[in-house]
Parts: sequence; C-alpha cells; structure tokens
Amino acid sequence: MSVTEMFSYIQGFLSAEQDIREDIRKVVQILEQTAREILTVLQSVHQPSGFKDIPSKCQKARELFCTVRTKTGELKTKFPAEQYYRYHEHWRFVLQRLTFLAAFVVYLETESLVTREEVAKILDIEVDREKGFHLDIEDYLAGVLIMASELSRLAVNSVTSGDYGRPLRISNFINELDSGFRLLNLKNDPLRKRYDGLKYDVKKIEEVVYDLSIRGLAKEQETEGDK
Amino acid sequence: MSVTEMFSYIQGFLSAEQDIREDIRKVVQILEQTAREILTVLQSVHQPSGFKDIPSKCQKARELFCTVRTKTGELKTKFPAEQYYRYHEHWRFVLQRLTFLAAFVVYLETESLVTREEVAKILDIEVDREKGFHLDIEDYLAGVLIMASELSRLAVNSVTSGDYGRPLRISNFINELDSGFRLLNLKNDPLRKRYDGLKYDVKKIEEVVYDLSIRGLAKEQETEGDK
Amino acid sequence: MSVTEMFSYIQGFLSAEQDIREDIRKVVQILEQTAREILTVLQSVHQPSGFKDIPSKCQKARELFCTVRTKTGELKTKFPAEQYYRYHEHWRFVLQRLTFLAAFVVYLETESLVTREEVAKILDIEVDREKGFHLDIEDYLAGVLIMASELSRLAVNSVTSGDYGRPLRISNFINELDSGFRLLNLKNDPLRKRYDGLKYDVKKIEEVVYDLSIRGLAKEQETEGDK
Amino acid sequence: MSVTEMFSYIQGFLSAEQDIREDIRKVVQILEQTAREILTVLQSVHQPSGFKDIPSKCQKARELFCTVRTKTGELKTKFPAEQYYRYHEHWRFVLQRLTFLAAFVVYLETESLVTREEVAKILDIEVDREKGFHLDIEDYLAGVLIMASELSRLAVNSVTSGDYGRPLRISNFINELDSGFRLLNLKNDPLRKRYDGLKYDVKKIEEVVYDLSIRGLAKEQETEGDK
Amino acid sequence: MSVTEMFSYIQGFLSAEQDIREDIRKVVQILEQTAREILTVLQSVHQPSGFKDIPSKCQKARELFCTVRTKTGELKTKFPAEQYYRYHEHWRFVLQRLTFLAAFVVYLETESLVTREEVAKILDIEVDREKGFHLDIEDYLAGVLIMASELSRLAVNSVTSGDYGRPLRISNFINELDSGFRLLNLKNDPLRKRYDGLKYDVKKIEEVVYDLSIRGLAKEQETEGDK
Amino acid sequence: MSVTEMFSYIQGFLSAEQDIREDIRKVVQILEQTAREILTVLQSVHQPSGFKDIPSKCQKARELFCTVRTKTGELKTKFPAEQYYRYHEHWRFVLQRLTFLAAFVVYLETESLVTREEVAKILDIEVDREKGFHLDIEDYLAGVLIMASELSRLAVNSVTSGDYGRPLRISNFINELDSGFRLLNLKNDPLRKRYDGLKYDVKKIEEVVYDLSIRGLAKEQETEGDK
Amino acid sequence: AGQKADDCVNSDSPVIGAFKVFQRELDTKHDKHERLVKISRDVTIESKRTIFLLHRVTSVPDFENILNDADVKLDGVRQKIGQIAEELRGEDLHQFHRAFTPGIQEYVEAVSFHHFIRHRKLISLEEINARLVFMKEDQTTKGGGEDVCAGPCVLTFQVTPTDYLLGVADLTGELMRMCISSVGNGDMDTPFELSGFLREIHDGFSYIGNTGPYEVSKKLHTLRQSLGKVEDACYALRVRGSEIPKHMLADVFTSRAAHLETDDGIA
Amino acid sequence: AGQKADDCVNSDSPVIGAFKVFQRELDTKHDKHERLVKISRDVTIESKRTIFLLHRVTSVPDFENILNDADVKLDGVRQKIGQIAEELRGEDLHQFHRAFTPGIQEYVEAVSFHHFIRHRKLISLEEINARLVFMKEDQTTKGGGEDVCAGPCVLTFQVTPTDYLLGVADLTGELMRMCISSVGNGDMDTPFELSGFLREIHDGFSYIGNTGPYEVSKKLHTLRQSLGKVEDACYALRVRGSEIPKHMLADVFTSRAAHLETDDGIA
Ligand SMILES: [Mn+2]
Ligand SMILES: [Mn+2]
Repeated sequence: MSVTEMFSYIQGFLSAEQDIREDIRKVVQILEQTAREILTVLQSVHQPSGFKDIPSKCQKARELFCTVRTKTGELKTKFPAEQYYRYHEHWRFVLQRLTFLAAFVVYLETESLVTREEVAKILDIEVDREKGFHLDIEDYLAGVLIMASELSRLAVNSVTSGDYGRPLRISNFINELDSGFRLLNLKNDPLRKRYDGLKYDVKKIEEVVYDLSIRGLAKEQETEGDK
Repeated sequence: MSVTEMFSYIQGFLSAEQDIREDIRKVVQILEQTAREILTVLQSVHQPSGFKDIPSKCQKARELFCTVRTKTGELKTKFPAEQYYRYHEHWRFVLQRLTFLAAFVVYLETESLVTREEVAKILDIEVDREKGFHLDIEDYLAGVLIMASELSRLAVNSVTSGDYGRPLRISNFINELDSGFRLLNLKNDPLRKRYDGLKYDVKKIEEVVYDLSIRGLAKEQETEGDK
Repeated sequence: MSVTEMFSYIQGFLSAEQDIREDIRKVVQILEQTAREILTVLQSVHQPSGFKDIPSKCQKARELFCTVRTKTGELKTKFPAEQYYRYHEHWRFVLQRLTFLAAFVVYLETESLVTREEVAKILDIEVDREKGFHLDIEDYLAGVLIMASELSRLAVNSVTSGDYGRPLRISNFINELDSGFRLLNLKNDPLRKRYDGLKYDVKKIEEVVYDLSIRGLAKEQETEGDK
Repeated sequence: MSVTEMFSYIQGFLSAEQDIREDIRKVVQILEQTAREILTVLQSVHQPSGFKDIPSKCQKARELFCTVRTKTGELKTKFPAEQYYRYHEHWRFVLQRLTFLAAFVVYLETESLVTREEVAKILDIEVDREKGFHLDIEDYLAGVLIMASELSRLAVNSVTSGDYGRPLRISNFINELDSGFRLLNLKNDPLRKRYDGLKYDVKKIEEVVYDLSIRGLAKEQETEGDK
Repeated sequence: MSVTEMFSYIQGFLSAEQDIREDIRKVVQILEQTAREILTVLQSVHQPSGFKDIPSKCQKARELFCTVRTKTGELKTKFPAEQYYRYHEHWRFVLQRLTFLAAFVVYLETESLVTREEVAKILDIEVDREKGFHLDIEDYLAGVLIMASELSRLAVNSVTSGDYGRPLRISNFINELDSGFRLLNLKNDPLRKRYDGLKYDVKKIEEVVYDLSIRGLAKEQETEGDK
Repeated sequence: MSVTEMFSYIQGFLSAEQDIREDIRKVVQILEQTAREILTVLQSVHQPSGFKDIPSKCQKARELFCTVRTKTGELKTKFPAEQYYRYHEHWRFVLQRLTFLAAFVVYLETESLVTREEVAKILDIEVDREKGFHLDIEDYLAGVLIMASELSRLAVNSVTSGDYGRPLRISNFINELDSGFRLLNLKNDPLRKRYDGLKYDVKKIEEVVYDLSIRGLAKEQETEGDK
Repeated sequence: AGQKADDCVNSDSPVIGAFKVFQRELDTKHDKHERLVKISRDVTIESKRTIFLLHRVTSVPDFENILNDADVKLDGVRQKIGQIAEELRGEDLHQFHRAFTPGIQEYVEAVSFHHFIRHRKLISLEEINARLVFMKEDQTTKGGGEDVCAGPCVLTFQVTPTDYLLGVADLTGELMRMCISSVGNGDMDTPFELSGFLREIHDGFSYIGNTGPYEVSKKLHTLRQSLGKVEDACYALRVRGSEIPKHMLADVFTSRAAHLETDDGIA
Repeated sequence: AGQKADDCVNSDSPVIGAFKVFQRELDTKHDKHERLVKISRDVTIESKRTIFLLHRVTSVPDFENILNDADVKLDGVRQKIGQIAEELRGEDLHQFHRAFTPGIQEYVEAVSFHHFIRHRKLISLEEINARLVFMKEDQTTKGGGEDVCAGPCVLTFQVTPTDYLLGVADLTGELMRMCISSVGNGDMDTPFELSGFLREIHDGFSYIGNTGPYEVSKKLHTLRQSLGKVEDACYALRVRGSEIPKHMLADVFTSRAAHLETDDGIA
C-alpha cells in the first residue's frame, strides 16, 4: 500500500466520523430547543399568578416531553451503541438540562425526588449502560443539583406570592438532598463544583424560613395549611 | 427507596468507576516509563557517534517493546471493552508517543512509513475497534507527525555527523508524508495544529538540502552513495 | 559520575517521593470520608428537631473521632517526620475540616473556643512541630473560621427553632473572635481571604440580633434565660 | 564617552528603580499595620458598650494618625515627586483604607462628609498633584464608599444598642452621598462596582428606618433626642 | 406586542441566519477541499523534478479552478447579496487561500504579480462590492503575502534543483512587493501580522542570493540566462 | 462646598484624563506614519543600487525628522509634564522605532553609535527626565538593538552588492555593542529578549566575515578600501 | 511628506502602481472606520449619561422633567446615529458593523430604559428603528441637482436584531439598579413592577437560549443574577410589609403609623 | 502603637489571650519567612550577575580572570546561603522552602555554569552540597558555653534534587546563549562541545520526563528549543567548514586563508 493509498483509506474513516457527529449535533439541537420550551412553561411558576395552576403547567411540560422522547429515540440510531462515550460530550449538557426539567416537574407534582429510573422513563432511555443509550449517573446528579438551585429561587418567589408554607417544605427537601450528596465521594470536578453550590441554596432557603419564622408567618401557615 | 438509600446505591457506581480509573492510571504510568526508556535509546542516533550502530539501537528498542506489549495486554483487562472512549483520555497521550517510537524505529530500519497495522502489531493491540482495544486513527496520525518533527532534527544532525545523503532521503520521505496529509479533511483541532507544524519541518529539511546542494555536498554524496 | 548516572540517581529520589505521596493520599481519603460522616451528624443541629439533643449528637461525633485518631496515627508513619511541610498540602485541607468539626463540637458543648491543644488532643496529634505530626497554626485558624461561618447559619436557624437567646450569645462569641483575628498580622493569602469572609458572618449575626432586638424578642429571652 | 562607559552609566539607572520600589514597599507595609490598629479602635463603636465613648475612640484614632503622618512623610522622600503615577499601585490600596478611616472618624465626630482637603491634612499629603505627594481623586472616592458600607452596619447596630435616632441621621447622610455619586459619570470599572454597592447600603439603611417607623420608634427618639 | 411576542419575532431572525450560515459552511468546505487539491498540484514545483514541467502543472491547476468557479457561483446564491460582510468570516480564509493559489499560478507562468482583477476573474467573482460577491482587498493582499512566503521556499528549492537564476529574480520581485506594502497604512491586525512575516521572507531570499553571489554562482547564471 | 458641588468638581477631573489620552493617540499616529516614511527611505540601502548614494538617503531621512520634531513638540503639550509615566505606553513603541531610525542614519553617516543625547537632539526631546519630555533609557536601548538587527541584514546585502569591506566594519561595531550590553545586568523581560536576539545578529555577521575570509575577499577589500 | 518617500520607490513598476491604488482604497476604508468608531464612542458616552440621568427618577419627586431632559439627550444621540447612517450610505452596513455596534447597543439600552420608565413596556425593534429615520432637506453635497432623490431625501438606520438583544440584555442591569434604588427610596410599587418585567425578559432570553449569538449567551448569567437580586428585593418588601397590620394593632403608636401609611410612602 | 489598640480589646477574654499567643507565633514565622525571601532575592541577583559575568568568557582572551572573579562572587553567594542555613537551624526546611527556592535555583544555575566552563562537566548535587558546609567558630550567640556543639559548629545546607533539576534546566538556556556567542566570536570548538553536553542533559531530562515535579516538565519545551538552536549552530559550522578545503585550493588567495587556518580561529 503506497502512502497515498494509505491516506485515502484513512480519509474514509475520518469522513464517517464527521458525518456521525454532524447527525448527532442536529438531533441534539432540536432536543435543546424542546428543553428550552419546557423551561419556558415551567418558569412561569415563579410569577405571582403562576402558583395557582401548577398542575396544568406540569401537564403541558409532560406533553412536550413526548417530543423529547421522539428525539432521544432518533439520537440512539445515529451512532454505534458501544461508542456512547466517544460522543458523550455532544449530549451531556442537554441530558442534564432535561433531567433538571423532569426532576422539577416531578417535584412540583409530588414534592419528591425523581429517581434515575423515572427520568430515564420520561426521556425514554435506559438506566443501565448495557441495555442501550442510557442516562449517565453523573449527568443525573448534575440535573438534580440544577433543580436544587431552581427550588431556592422558588422558595423566595413563593413568599412574594404569599405562599408561606412552601419554603418550609422546600427547606426540608433540600436538607434531605444535601444529606444524600454528603454520602457521595465526589471527585469529578464539574459535579463537585455544582455540589458546592448546593450549600448556598441550603443557606438561602434557611434564611427565607428564618424571615417567615421571626415574623410569625411560618407558624400561622402551618396551623392554617396542615397539608 | 429513600433518598439515603438512593444515594448509597449511587455511591456504589461512583466508587467502581474511580477504581477503574485508578487501575488504568497505574498501567499507563508504566507504559510512559517504558516509552521514555525507548526514547532514550533512540535519541542517541542524534549524536555524532550514534549514526554508526543504528541497527543495534533499533534492536534494543524492539526489545523494550516487549514490555510495552505486556502492559497493553494488562491495560485491556482493566475496563469493560465497550467503554474504550470513556477512558480514552487516559491512554491517548502514551499511545501517540508509542506510535511515534514505533514509527521512528521502522523508519530507521527501512526508511519507510509504518502502517497502522504494523504499529498495532508492535503494541499488540487491534486496528479495528470491533476486535478490541485498538489504536485510534487520530492517535496513529498524531504519532506519525511527532516522528516527522524528529526527522527534521535528524536531518540537521546527520549533516553535523558528516552524513550528507540522509537529509535528501528524509526530504523525499517528508514530502510524501505531506502530500498524504493533504488528502485528509482534518477538522479535529489538536491534530490539525500538529499538522500545521509539519510545514515547518518540510521547510527546515529543504533548507538543509539547499545548504548541502549549494556547496556541492549533496551531489558528491549521491555519486558516492547511490544507495 | 556521568551525566546519565547523575540523572538516574536523581530519578531515584523522585520515585521514592511519588510513592510516599501515593500512600499519604490513600489515608487522607479515608480521613475525608470520616470527616463527612461527622459533618452529617452535626448538620442536624440546624433542624428544628435537632436543637433538643445536641449533647447526644456531640457524643456521636466524638465517637467518630476515634476513627480519625486511628487514621492520623497511620498518616504519621507514611513519611519522614521532619518533612511535614514537604507534604503539607496533602492533609492541609482535611485537617482544617477536622479542626472545624472539633471546634464545632466543643462550641456546642461549652459555647467556648476550642484551643489548639484541645484540637490536637481530639485528633491525637501534636501542637509543637518538634514533637511530631502537628496541627499547623494556620490550619487551626482556618478551621476556626469555617466554624464561624457555621455559627452564623446556626444563629439563623436557632431563631427558626424558637431559641432567641442563642443568637446574642453567638454574636458576642463571634465579635470576640473577630477582635482576636484583628490582632493577627495575616499575610498568608488563603487564610486572609477566609478571614475577610468573617466580616460577612459578623454582619449576618448582627442583623439577626437586630431583628430580635427591634421586635423585643431578645430582651424577653434575656430575662427568661439568664443561663 | 566610550560604549563601555555609556553602558555602565545606564546600568546605574536600572538598579536605582528597583531600589526605589523596595523602599516604597517597606513604608507601605507599616502604613497598613497602623491602618489595622486604627480600625480596631473604631470597630468597637459597633458594640453596645461602644456607643458611649465615641469621642474618646475618635481621639485615640486621631493619635494613631500621627504615626500615619510620619510614614507618609517618609514615603514622599522615597521617589522623585514627579513619578507619582509610576509607583501608584504600591500605595493605592492603603491610601483608600486610610481615607476610609479618616472619613469614619470625621463622621463619628461631626456627622458630616470629610472633604478631600481634610483627608489630605489628616494624612499630611497634598490635594493638588502639582504640590507634591497627593491623594488621587479616585482613591478618595473609593475610601468614602468603604465608609458608606461601614455606616450601614452602624445603623443596624445602633438599633440593637437602643439608639433609634442615629439610623435616620445616617439615612439622610447616605442619601446625600448617593445623590452626589449620581452626578458622576463613572466609567472606571473598580470604582463603578464599589458605587453599585452603595445602593445596597442605602437599601439596608432604609429597611432599618422602615422597621423603626412602623413601630413608631423613629419619631419617639426624634422628640427625645434632638441632639 | 407583548414581550413574549417580541422575543418570538426575534427568534425568527436568528433561526433564518443560522440556516444561511449552515448553507454557506457546506459550500465553503468543498472550496477548501478543491483548494487543497490545487495546492497538491502546485507543491510539486518544489521538487527537483518539478521544475521541468511547470507549465503543465499550471495547466492542471487552472483546470481545477473550474470547480472553484462552480462553487463560488453557488456560494453567491446562499445569502442576500448586500450582507456580504455579515458572513465574511466564513469564506475569508478560503478566499485568501484561493488568491494565493491563483497568484502562485500566475507568478509561475509570467513571473509577475497577479492583479486583483485577474484573481477575481479566475474565481469568477467581482472586484467591486457594488457589483456582487467580490474579493475584499485585504483578502487579496493576504493571499499575495502567503505567496511571498511560498516564493522564499521556491528560491531555496530552485537552488537545490540547480536553477541559480530564479532566486535573484524572486528577490527583485519580493523587494518590489515589500516596497508596495510599505506604502500601505495597515491597521488591521491579522494583515499587519502577515506583513510582518514578509520581512523574514525578504531576509531569507537575500541570504540565498548572498550564498550564490559569494560563490560566484549568481553572475554565472546572469550571463547565461539573460531571460 | 456642598456635596453636589464637590462631586461636580470631581467629575471634571475624570473627563480630563480621557481627553488627554485621545489627544496623545492622535499625535502618536502621525509619528508612526512619518517613521514608516523614513524607513522606506533608508530601506533602499539594502539594494544593489542603493549603496551608491547613502549620503543623499541620510539627507532625505534627516529632512523627514523635521516633521518628527514638530510632532514630538506637539506631543509634549498634550499632557502635564510630570505625568510622563502615566501615559508612557502610548508613545513607547514609536519612540523605540524613531531611535532605531536615528541610530541607523547616524551609523550610515559616521559608522558610530548614536548617543542618547544625539537621539534626543534629533527628536528634539530631553535626556534628563527632570528637564521635560525625555527618552527613557530602556526605549533608547531597544532602538539600538533594532538597528543591530538591521545591520546584520546590511552585512549580507553589502556582499551581494560587491562591497566586501563593510561586513568587517559592521562586525567590529556590533561586537563592541555586544560587549557594551554584556555590562548590563538586564532584568527587564522585553529588553532581555531583544538582547538575546543580538547574539544571532553577531553570529550572522561573523558567518559573512568567515565566508569572505576563506575566500580571501575580506583582506582584498581592506587594502583597497582603507576608507 | 509622502512625496519624499515616494522618490525612493520605482514608480514605473506596475506593482508600485497597483499598491498606490490599494493605498487609496484601504485609507478610504480605514478613515471611514475611524470616523464611525468616533461617532460610536460619542453615542456610547451620551447614552451612558442619559442612563445616569434616568436613574435620578428614583430620587426626585417630579420625574417628568428628567424624562424630558433625557429625551433631549436622546435626540442628540439620534442625530449622531444619523451621521452613522450618512457614512453608511451606499455601503454594506455589515462591513463597518464592528465599528459602531458598541454605540448602538448602548443607545438601545438607553432608549429602552427611557421607554420603560415612561410606558412600563419593552420598546420593540420596530419602534426603535422608526425613530431612526432621517430627513436630509437639501442634497447639495453630492451632485448639482436632485439627482439622488427627488425632494427631501430619507435616510434610515436599521438596528440589527442582535444589537437590539444585546442592548436589552444590558437594560436588565440598569433595571436591577433602579429596583435597588427604589427600595432605598421607600418606593414599594416599582420593585414589583420591575420584577415582573425583568422576569418576562429573562424568560424571553431563556427561550432564545444559545441559538442567539455568542455574546447574548455570555450575558445570560448576569441577567439571571440581576433577576435574582430583584426577586430578593421584592421578597424582602413582602416580608417586611407583612408586619404592618399586626404590629400596628399591637403598638402603642398606632395613630402615627397609620398616618405614615396614608402617606403612601415611608420616611 | 500596638498598646493603644489593645486598650479597646477586652484583655480578660481567654479568646483574646489565645490570639495574643497566636500573634507571636505567626509574627515569628512571617518574619523568618520575610528574612528568607530577602536573602533569597540577594542570592538571585548575585547569581544572575555571576552568570552575566561568565558570559564574558566568550569575548575575552584570558578567561581565567573571569572565572576567578566569578568564584569570588559565588563565595559571596554561598555566604548568603550560609545565612539561610542559619535561619533554618532547627526548623523544617520544607516549611520555608518556597521562600528561598528561587534563589537556590539561580545559584545552582550559576555554579553549574561556572563548573561547566572550568571543567566541561555537569556539577553533581553532591559537589554543590559539599560547598555548602559552613563553620561557625564561636557559638556565643546562644547560651553561654559550648552547649550546642563542642568546638566549631558545622552547619550544612542541602539543595533538594528538584531545585538542582530546575537550576540545571535553566543552565541549558545559558549554555545555548554561550553557544551562539561562541559562533559569533569565531570559536569553532565550543559549540560542538556544548551541543554534546546539552544533548546529554536533554536526554537526561527526557528520561525523567513527567515523573518529576510539574515545574520541571514545564521547562522541557524551552530546553528542547535551546538544544535545537545549538544543533542548528553546529550544523551551520559543519556546513561552512565543508567549504574550506575546496575553496582554498580553488582560490587565488590560498596562502592568506591558510595563514588564517593555522591561527586556529577566524577574523
Ligand atoms: Mn449599562
Ligand atoms: Mn538564566
């Protein structure tokens, strides 16, 4: 084989890979678009009027997750299954965003932590790597941490909207989450950094609860609500 | 499953991965050490005295490649085969170095370009991803480019050692290599950058040939040598 | 001695050092794990229910410090005693965390500042460098500053839990600490930065005391409590 | 002059500058030490007990400014007067701190804004660049902004100490300051950032005044105090 | 129009632009591929054997320029004509390369500087912005500078090939070019940088002429050649 | 003075500085333009034909220095004299270029090193900082080093033009310069780097002298020329 | 001066001849660029000053005056933009875009700030562009007669959607500052209004996300921080406000507090 | 001055008491650190000056004088290092290592440069340390009698392998400069000697590779560049040298050239 033949042969390999990346990029772009639409729907819960119809917002978001599922379905077909980690960087970011959105919907609906299994089901992907296109565990955790930060914002805005009970419930939830993370031996740098941010969310929410408490607003609600 | 249970379960995954990375790092470290030893052996060809016994140096280098093969053998066992690209970054650098060293040995022996198959054989790894731990094509190309730069140094030093024929042969070889690379549609950033460096090697070697030529030293050799 | 021999000789030094670092890293990892467990125990004092059984929490934490002592014992044997500062960076961070935890336990028990001697005893290490593996003064101070920040959080949360006396006592304690620190001629950058953070803790606690004071809640308590 | 002489002569210049920088650094270090001592004296006004003897504290601070003046006197002699801006970075920070301290003393004494002339006099330096070592206008403004932040803290603590009149007076003062700064078209980045901080100081003080107002505490004092 | 409508409206603009960019990118990629092929054809003039049939190489290159013209034709249709500079960055680089190649062909054919009009004709684009897709003057100049660097290489290699007259002719040509560039008031950073590189080309060629001159090889040719 | 007046007054200062920088930039731009014109005049000495009328070229260059003097005269009036170093970066580069050009003219005229006093006179500025707008010593040295590099080029081209005596004289001159620089304990980074370049100029000129020597061309000239 | 330098250059050479042409073309372009940069700087400075001026509305009683003053200032800025349009006549706007984009963005920031204060709405791209139409009464500068356009000549300037977005993104920083100042001045309504408005802009930007140009994405973080500060401020107002009724009743100084309340403002 | 400040602090407080102790400990440490930084700076400056001085060997005929002068300078530097050793007596060397490592590295660079010029060999770590043994005749500073050590007290300073490596890595830069200067001065032998020596050091460093500390790896690139420059210089000398015999014969001025050759140097 001459040098020229060798290089022509090599060119074939390189082109194939570039095509795959191009394909992946296109699907991911649509996923990002849909994720942004879901976000727009959910962000309205921060508005004073938004607190009333949380269920209908969750409903809308869940509908948009259908589009997501179609697209994750396409994504799987774009590259050889065993090369997940070769192209991981392409969808890593959007999967974290989608996990955050799924977790947020689930929290708004049931005030509980979405499991990895549930997220996988919402996105119609796998939990186990062996079974196919899956949700990497670190991406799941990153998504959960993004939600924690959104919840600290929700605690603030629910007070503004006159809902004095929610912050306390968020505070308990976030504290539990924090304990959970403390069990992990995180080394991975970006995840670790995100986790360090959780401390600020915890503190912020505690201060909201404090503000309510010192003015006797927390108790008042408790007796009223008793959810 | 409580939040705590969930996180304990997750911790298991994270620990397993960290252990794998630790194992890989250890083997790679030894590979790097051996690569450095091979380099030390081969670098002596740049010394005035070194030109005499190139064959014996290549011989020594080939012996050291045995250690390499033992270690690449171990490396393969350290992680699930289908997760090659998950851990790629760990061995990418050393595989490029080893490719360079194998290519350099082959060049010194036969003045021809090592093929990917040959490198794979020398390192006892695969060419096709499907067959197991393989030599990624971009890593092969990067290794070849490192050699090109070493050859431009060799052209200079062979003149210093009084060998006026070698530079011309290196010049032809490098030109062929350059044509080969021009066939490729490189997008990958680090590889592209390395390839841009090849231009300087080409120019440098041309200037050596020029210096010999203007002083009538190139021709002189040609008639003598006629290899 | 030839240049080559000289470099081989030096390579020996370097390898030995790398082995030591590897050993240290392993022990430190376990210390970090234990520190995280102690933290989990102590974190619960921030919760409304947590205020009741502070003594039992301190008890649990003190038990976990036994594991710490075993590991600091191991750590000492991993490197030549007189090279403490050569490897200081490895354990610096975890010693600061452990100092914080020890200081927090002691504060919760007695509302007083732990001395360096006490911390050293809890960790079973020395105070004086000459006597062996010791607690560097700057690490002790850093640990104390971490606790200050935890106390500002405690001030907030004790109000939520209805304990209106504690913030004032914390405020006095922190002010005393602040005066202490101002006596120091800090040059060292990271400690200086941490100390700059103390200002925010002081301010936060002053605002809590203010909130109680303007609502007449502080005085009320004072007469009641008189601890 | 021979080439050699010329170059020896030049060498002199180069060494001289380095010596100057070293000398400046030494004096500035002592200035920083003294600034910290003055701060410690003034900090105590934030404590309940501290409100009583503000005059004596200001007195003590003014005595410490004697040391400052001795040192600024030395500083001037360390470099050619017309090269102020060549070495500006060395003393910029400490001059801002000293301006803050001087402004704070003057405020505590007379509840008015120190002028640049007064600061210059307290530090025994000039206002006009032409006349010698002077107080750069941006450094003066930075110092004033540091004081504003200290005053917002004082407003909070004076309530805790039962002085309900001071916050209102501080509020008026800070509002005037804010109006002043609004007249400036700040472009300079660090100063603009500091000025943005002033808005938060204004806001904090306003909240204190509000808290006093709704409880009728502000008025009460007014009639009583009329200082 | 509500804020939401406004953002949807703007989103329309953004999407349209992205589509255009995608289209442009594809055509440019093929242009780059063709440019690389032309380069490969012309590169062979640097080789000893290559000097003989320069005309046939130029011929081949000119044939490949047909493909270029087809693609520049397509490129023009991909975006609104008056927005040339909005998307300029996409084709800037490849137009400079193509200018270089056209200039090199023309130099090899006639040893004269290609005019902007000629390049435009070879690429089937315009010279005047008003008339349509045109060759920006700075891109033309950049292409000329790339050729200058190629000519310095050619000077070196023509000596190797035994052509002692060409370097002198190149030297005169490059000097004229250098004088031309010195007339320009370059402000634009990248072009300025390229022009700074011209100094090295001038110097290199001067050294080649010097080498020939001191060995009496330059004159010898002159009398022979007299082109 | 009211707070408002004070701040209006301050605003004046801030605007003034920006205006000064704008003014300086404009004058410097013209200086750069003129420097380029002088360079064009002097560059022609490198061409075979250029050697004949060096005096007339120097004459032309000296005439252009009149424009320079007019502009340095303007420059001085644009900012307060004692703030030279505040704005130094603006004219640093062009003063180095002008020093180079002045040094080159003086060398061509008298084959001696221009003194700082002479450069100052040619540019109509001062040597002593105390007396006004001056030539900073490091800028003078940088300019001299730029000239050294131009002389190494001149040595090469004078051989091409058949002037075999000049390289030897340049060699002596540059060696003296090198000795001079060796006396300096350079710490300053950019100047040190430039000085390292001088070694290559010395080397290049030595090679030219060597080439002439082994061909006996140097001596030949000496007896002939004896200028 | 150029004359002398030219003497040393062989002017017969076609290369030199060509470069003299290039010189003219490049200089023309650079000069235009330079002029545009300068106008843009003026636009930036005056827009920034307008913003500074507008911030005073939170501290003075009669803000109508300030709005009018600001409008006069903005008219001046628009005249400058008219000069830009003049320079761009017959040119490809995008070729010189880099020269004037900072100024235009700052103008968008200023004009949208002004618009918000007056109308409590986001100004649209169309509304901005509608005010950037310039009439040139006599066209005597070029050509003798009415060759270019019959009657008064109309010149327009089109702000690009990207510049609009970037200006609006910066506007959020000013809105945040205004919010904090309002709280500082005891204004209870503006912060809530600002918070809703800022939230809408924020949601708009997150809808666009990273499909917009890179510079827009870069500003998202700051925008989010600004929104957070405004939300915190509203939260604080709400929490504080919650105390009034209870303490009113509980307090001995009920009447005075009531008096304060009717004043619709504090202190 | 400290007195006055103390007045405002409650000195009964155990916290304050403790911090006064901390203050003493920290100040002692900081002062020592500061003193070491200053000595280290002096060591750096004097070492750099020695290197500058040593570079003159390529341009003067009698380089023995320069070597002796340099040795005197280095003795001065060693005295300074003696002061460092004095400060470190009883301390953990590594605690203050950062304070004096720049000086020590520069000293290694200077002393190994000196050693190379005189012996054409790489100085070893042992040889360096052997000259860093300091005798203190009388130990009257501390204690009355001979309590610390009987007779003259020996104080040693140990350069760490890493500092040695870093100094040697910098040495290669100086060797490169020396090589270029040698060529510039017509010295035909030194460049070849330097090239061989530099290659050995280069091979040594590539043997150590990235197992050494990070700072060493960082210097590898510069080292490689220096080696390249030296190899290029040797190459140029060889290529040039190749012409002598032929042109000698071919030339009319054979005798003069021959005369030059016996001079064992050019120009
Ligand atoms: Mn703004
Ligand atoms: Mn050095």
